[in-house]
Amino acid sequence: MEVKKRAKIKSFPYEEFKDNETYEKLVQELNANGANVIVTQLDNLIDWGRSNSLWPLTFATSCCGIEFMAVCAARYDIARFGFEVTRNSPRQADVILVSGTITTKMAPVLKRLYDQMADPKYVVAVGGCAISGGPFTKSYHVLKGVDKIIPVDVYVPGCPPRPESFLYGMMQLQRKVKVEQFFGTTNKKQKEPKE
Amino acid sequence: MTLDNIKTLEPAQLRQEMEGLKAKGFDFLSNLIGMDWGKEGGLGVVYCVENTNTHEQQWLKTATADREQPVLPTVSDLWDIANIYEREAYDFYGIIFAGHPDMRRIFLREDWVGYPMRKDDKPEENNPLRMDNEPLADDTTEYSVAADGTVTTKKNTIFGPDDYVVNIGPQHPSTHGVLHFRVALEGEIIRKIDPVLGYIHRGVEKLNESYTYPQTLALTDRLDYLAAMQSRHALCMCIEKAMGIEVSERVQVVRTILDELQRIDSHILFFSCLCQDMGATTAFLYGFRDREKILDIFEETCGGRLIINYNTIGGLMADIHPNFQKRVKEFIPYMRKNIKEYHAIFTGNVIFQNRSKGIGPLTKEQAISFGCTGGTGRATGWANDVRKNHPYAAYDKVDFNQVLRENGDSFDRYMIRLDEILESLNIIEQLIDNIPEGNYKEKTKPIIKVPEGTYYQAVESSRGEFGVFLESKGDKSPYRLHYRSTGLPLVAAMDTACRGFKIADFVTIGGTMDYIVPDIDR
Amino acid sequence: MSNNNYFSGIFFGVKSLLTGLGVTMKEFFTRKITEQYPENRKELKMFDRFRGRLVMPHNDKNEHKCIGCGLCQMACPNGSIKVTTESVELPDGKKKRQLVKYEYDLGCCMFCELCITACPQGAIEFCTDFENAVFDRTKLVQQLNLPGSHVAEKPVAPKPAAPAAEKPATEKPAAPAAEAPANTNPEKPAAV
Amino acid sequence: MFDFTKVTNWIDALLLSFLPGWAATLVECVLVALVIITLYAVFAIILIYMERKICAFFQCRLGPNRVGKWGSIQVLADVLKMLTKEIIDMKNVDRLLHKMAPFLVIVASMLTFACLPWNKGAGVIDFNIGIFFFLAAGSIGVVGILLAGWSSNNKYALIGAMRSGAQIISYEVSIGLVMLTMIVLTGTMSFSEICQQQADLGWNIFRGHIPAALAFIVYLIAGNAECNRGPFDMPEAESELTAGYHVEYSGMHFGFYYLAEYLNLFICAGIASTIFLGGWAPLHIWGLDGFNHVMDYIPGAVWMVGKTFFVVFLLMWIRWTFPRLRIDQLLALEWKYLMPLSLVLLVVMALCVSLGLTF
Repeated sequence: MEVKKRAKIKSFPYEEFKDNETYEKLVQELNANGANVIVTQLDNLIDWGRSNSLWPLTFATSCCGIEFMAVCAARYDIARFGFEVTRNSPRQADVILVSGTITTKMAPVLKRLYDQMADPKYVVAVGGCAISGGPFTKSYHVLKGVDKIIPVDVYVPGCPPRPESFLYGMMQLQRKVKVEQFFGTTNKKQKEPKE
Repeated sequence: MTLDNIKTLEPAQLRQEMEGLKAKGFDFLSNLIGMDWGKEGGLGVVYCVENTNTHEQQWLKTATADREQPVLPTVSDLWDIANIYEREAYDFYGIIFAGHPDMRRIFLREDWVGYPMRKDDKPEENNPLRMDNEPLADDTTEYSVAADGTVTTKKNTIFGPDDYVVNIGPQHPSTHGVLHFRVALEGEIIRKIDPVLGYIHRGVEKLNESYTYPQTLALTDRLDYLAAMQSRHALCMCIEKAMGIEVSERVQVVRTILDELQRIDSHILFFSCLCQDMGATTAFLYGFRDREKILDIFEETCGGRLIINYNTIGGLMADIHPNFQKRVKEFIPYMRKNIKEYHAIFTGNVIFQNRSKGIGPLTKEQAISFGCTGGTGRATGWANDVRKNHPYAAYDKVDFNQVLRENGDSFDRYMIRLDEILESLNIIEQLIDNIPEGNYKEKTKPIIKVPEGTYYQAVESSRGEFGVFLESKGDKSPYRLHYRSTGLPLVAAMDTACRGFKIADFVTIGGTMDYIVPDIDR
Repeated sequence: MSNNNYFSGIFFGVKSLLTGLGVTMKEFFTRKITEQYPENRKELKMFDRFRGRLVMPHNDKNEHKCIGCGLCQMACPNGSIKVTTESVELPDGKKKRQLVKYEYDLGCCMFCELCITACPQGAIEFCTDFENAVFDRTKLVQQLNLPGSHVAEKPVAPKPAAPAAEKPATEKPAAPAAEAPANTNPEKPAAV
Repeated sequence: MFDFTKVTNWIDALLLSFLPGWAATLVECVLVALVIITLYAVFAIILIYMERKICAFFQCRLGPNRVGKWGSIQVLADVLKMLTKEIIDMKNVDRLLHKMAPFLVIVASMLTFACLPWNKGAGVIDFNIGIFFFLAAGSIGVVGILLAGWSSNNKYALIGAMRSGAQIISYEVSIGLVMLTMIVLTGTMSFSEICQQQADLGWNIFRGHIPAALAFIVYLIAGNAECNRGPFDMPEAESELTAGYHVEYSGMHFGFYYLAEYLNLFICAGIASTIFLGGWAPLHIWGLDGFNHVMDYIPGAVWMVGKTFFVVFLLMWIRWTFPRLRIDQLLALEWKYLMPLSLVLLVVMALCVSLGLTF
């Protein structure tokens, strides 16, 4: 598998990324069937477009949302990646950054937002709360990880993760998008949440 | 402050006593705290009323032994804010307030089973994750007690069949988080607002009851994350006073400086978000640009940008960083210069002026009755600054003005915040060169146990009076730890402020009220 | 509205708009403050006190200082730390507790520093690494003690960075206590 | 000045040499349509890139710079993504209208785009009532927006659409009046003649001096409002209505709205430069023959595009500086300030022209 060739991220050597083991496994799963050259090239083109145009949904529940705003602001400027077009309508967004605690009251709302998004859609769990309930794991009203209700593509730990961590997480997501197949497999992802 | 003079009342006496206090000028209901004193003590409520002229506080409590159907008289007709507070007590403890017009749950889902803050309730067992859409009733129940003690109910309507109800939130860019307003519109004009809270209710108060004291500190930063310093300061102070720990002068001064930096941070964010809400995206980025300077100061000294985690029981986690003073001194002139830019690009702008002047006004009486402390209250002329009224830390050693304005409209609420940035810079300037020598942390025992008693400590957080109410039974965990939310009164006042204005004004009013949702829901 | 107000309103309105335009035009030509993260990775340095991730420093003999007392686990508010120990018999017949596995859940950690304050040995600290995003939730549960490592017989070197609560805190503006944990141990435990 | 009719005549003659008349016309139509659509797409991409860069620079940041050199192919990535994104089929919407609405918007925008005179002899839709046609075609767009809001079965979309209807129809009044003012000056409604006149006599903004300059400002404000762009972006008003009338659109249907927004901006600027700034006419200064001669060497299309982008920059500058108006203030601005002003301008211009006070 030409993992390295397909998932190059500008100014970031492949070897220095974390969790390459899971990544390579993922690539192998995705490319198990193989595809012909033309289709691969087209796939690459589409993946290139998608990975460089991940428009986030304006969605924030707590502290991490403020850091997300900081990422969008001048100092860290997520626009450099082309992700600054935050959409307020889930229909037009590509990625939902679940930044903040998801309570049990919010859970159906989040699920609905996710369902409203158009494919291809991605989920990034930002911060301890979204990953596992974080500081509020022991609470009676907090969902212990959003992966219980929606499939998560990338986990960005931190409480809240600093802006660079955000960007790093987004680059990880880019890597994931870059190895997907548009042709050959089903266009719609049939991902199911864990459990 | 140790509360050794709480007046205990029988439920039957409560109304009379409260009416008397209200007539005596105790017009600010600062706290209404639901309590569960177990089998013997019963379910009850602790009230704190404050006289806004003399700043005298009066604490009262009442309880009922009936756990099946606990009924207490309402005070929601005396203080507007009691409406929301009593709903909170109903939600958490199941205490029914007779005469309250709107006895619905406020934080939890309407189909929630049980009352989670009761000591004998098992919320997680009774409430598996429900993924169906939340039911939202259009009518509500009012309970009343007849002379013979029977409880009768009556239906009240919130939204009728003819109301054009638009849901603003829970996922909406201008609610600053997951806040849900059901807004009845007539064209573009707002007729009624019904806030639905609890989308970020994390049960912090319940969690606290199982945490040790140092652990409880970790959650305060996450309540109002733009007042992390101040909230944590309040809790630390409360525990220190309860245990009789004297912190050094140095700690007092450093805490004061950091509190003020946090206030500036919060107010800049307020400015930025207001600009964003009103469509001036560029000004939003200018605000964030300047805020980064403060975050750098925080991060260098405390190790965190937003969740700062610096105050601790008995002092500070670590001493200030050697660069701290230098950075702060660089920041003061920088910020003074940039405030002028804010005024040039946004304050003076004719579009902003037209959209904010006279929009969503609150009168002083309304602000007091709703308990809208902080900038929102001071914009109406209500001098409610805790730093002045009940000085703490190093605030009695510095010279600063309490910024007040008269109109109470959106523009005044906005200007108050920008002026407070300058005032905070003044405070910092006075202190930064005079940080006294001393320990940065007093030695504490490895296991912290607060002596039995009831304690309260308020601080002026970024957006109003933040209070910590602590009841201890002498254990290593608090028996009850309640936080006075700064944002809840502001949300409660939204309906009053918004009625008759346009849907675009809702954004302005919400923005200038400056609430932070995790602090409301706790 | 009188005519006077109408026209002066226009005048002041236009003036305020022009002021705003002036500000943005000035910023248009000001140097941009953006820090370009992946490009500046080499120069990018976090503040020393920044809490990125919990690590257990090991010396070059693959020794750490954890005695497996479990105080950190007790101090942790939300169970992010799990210390597994076993009892081994020493040659002199005494029983001694020994660390087997120190599991740390980065995805749950709230960076409150209570574990570090609780640790009597100064065996754990926060490193400033912030690039932690992964694809798999289980990758966030890390084992902090390196494979084959064991507890150092004697303290490696009297560490200046004993946790703040340990020593009577004294005033040292020039060299604050928490500044030192620095780079004594840059190694990063491999994710399990 | 290079006359583009030479090229078109040559193509015409070439086609006629081996095709019957009707077939030649058909081929020409297809060719022109292709050129227009390509230009449309290219300009949309340039404009979106430009907006993102300029907005970043106003906000002391860098903007896209990782996709291609200086982020230059960022928008291509967006387009690719948008093309391959799912278009959600929804229950409870008015299917036909919901699907039709984005096409109406894009068609209106393309029709008006075709009105722009690119060079001498290079106007696609050019006849004696060109301005009238432009106004008529432009107002199809508002139907698309209204239908989008109505058919989406969404309260936000409905409010957005209603706002948009009120806004666009109001500002159409000002635009019409301002154009009338300039027609009084030029005496013609044909875009090519307007440009030719300006090439011969000087730009309209100089010829018509004070009334023309004021009319230019009124046009910019009203045109900006017509495009639903900040500070007049009420129909989308992100902070109030999340995304306004297109809240329920995804994929390329949303893409159409997105493209049309930018192209409408370009068209608005293009018409401003045609009517006020001389279109493809080069800058001439009286008495400086050498300078004028040099200016004549620059092709007309460059002048046209250059002027248009200058106006686009002005509009972007405004957008990224000001907060959004409220709907009633927006209407007050039109009916209390702009409309009376444009009526006065019309009268003043008529007086100037009849008294010979224009240059």
